[in-house]
Amino acid sequence: MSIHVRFFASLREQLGVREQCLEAEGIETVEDVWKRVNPKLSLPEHVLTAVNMDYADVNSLVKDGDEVAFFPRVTGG
Amino acid sequence: MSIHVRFFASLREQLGVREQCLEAEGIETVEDVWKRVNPKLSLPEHVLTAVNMDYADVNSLVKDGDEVAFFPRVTGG
Amino acid sequence: MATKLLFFHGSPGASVKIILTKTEFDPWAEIKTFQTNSPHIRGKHGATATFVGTMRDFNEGDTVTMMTLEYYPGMTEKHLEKIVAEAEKQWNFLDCLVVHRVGDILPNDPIVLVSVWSSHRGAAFDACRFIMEQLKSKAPFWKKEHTENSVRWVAKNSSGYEGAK
Amino acid sequence: MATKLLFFHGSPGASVKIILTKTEFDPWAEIKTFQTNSPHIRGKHGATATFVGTMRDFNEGDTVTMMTLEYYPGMTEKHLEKIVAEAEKQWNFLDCLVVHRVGDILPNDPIVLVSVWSSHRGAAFDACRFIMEQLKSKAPFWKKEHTENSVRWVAKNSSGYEGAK
Repeated sequence: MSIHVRFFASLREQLGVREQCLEAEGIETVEDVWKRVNPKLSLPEHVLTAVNMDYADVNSLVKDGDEVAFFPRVTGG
Repeated sequence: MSIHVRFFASLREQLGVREQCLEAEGIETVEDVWKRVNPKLSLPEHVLTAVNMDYADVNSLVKDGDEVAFFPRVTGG
Repeated sequence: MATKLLFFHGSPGASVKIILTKTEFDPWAEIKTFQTNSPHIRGKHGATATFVGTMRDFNEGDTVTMMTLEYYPGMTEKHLEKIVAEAEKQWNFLDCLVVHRVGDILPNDPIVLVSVWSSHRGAAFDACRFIMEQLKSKAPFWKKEHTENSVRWVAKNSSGYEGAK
Repeated sequence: MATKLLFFHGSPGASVKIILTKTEFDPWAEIKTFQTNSPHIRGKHGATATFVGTMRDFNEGDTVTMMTLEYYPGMTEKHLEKIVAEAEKQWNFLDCLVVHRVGDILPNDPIVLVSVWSSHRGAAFDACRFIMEQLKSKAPFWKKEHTENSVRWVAKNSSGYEGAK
């Protein structure tokens, strides 16, 4: 198992990453996921997060097998 | 010249009158028009009135050549 | 479209079309035709808010088989124009289409259509609803219902600001 | 209709249909088809409130020539369902149709359609607007604009509760 990480829209382009698979070891929260992927970059303001396709926040718990997503404010409709 | 009076919907059916032409002499207000047409009947509650196709009230002034209408609450749409 | 136009109003500013019709109309086809004939809104209108009122086959516990819609020729048109002009003063909209049936109507027939085109959705929604509420409370139309056992005049319209469970 | 269905959701209670499509759709034809295929609302729905969002050819002073709509497959569908279910809890409605474009879009193309059928107009208007506002603020879609000189992501949606002059 592992943690599946996805990035969308402008964030995907800025980071140059669309998807990533992380080892779950040492990861407890959404913030830990971000730090593992972007060790030198703090989570930008207005970035939204989701765990298993439900909105979450930086302190939401993440477990092995989860899908974690980061994306900018939504602009549909 | 004269005053043209019109009745609509349930009021038209109750009174049995659709249109009427009155001599303007002695008529000053919408209420006077009603009294001339229905001497024995006071203006029923909720009846709306119009002078020249604009909403009016019982005290609105009426002059020779005007069209005065009486009708129940509107139920369109 | 087999629509008999009783009255047509075209405005010089925003395109406003107000139609009274004695025959059945298809609201979605009317909208499409109106939009196709409005090249000036191509790419300009971000928002279209629309309301369609349709005849139900029940009211107050009774089955309704037919309805007759009476109106006041002259005053009805005048007040529909006035209502749309008031909305135009309050909100920015590009175009507005109002269609209202009169005469004999059968269940499931559309009775009224109000459609508003605007750059932004707030204005479209607000103007559309305002026009509907004003039409319901001010425009001289009267409904007579034919139920299985009787013929009766509808007493009053309810407010449109109810509806939450 | 040449609509490629990416996702279809049919509800057992009220008929709810949610469609994501990569190709152009005609909102008025979609409504008509949906209504024709909903015989249970014949004579029962007094009110239909509809909103259509259309792509404009301008934004922030620039001419926009194209737009790309990105979404989050799985989460977008889940949240559209959730939004409609929330509306269903708050208002009595009979049917609801939501269509949203994804992928490449040209000016004047419809982007979103929300249509709500109810017995009464208050519920139809309120539910339609609620769904639109929730969709704008919660559903994971992102717009990228192609102007004559640049390609840029749209930063945020404005509130739909503005619009009076």
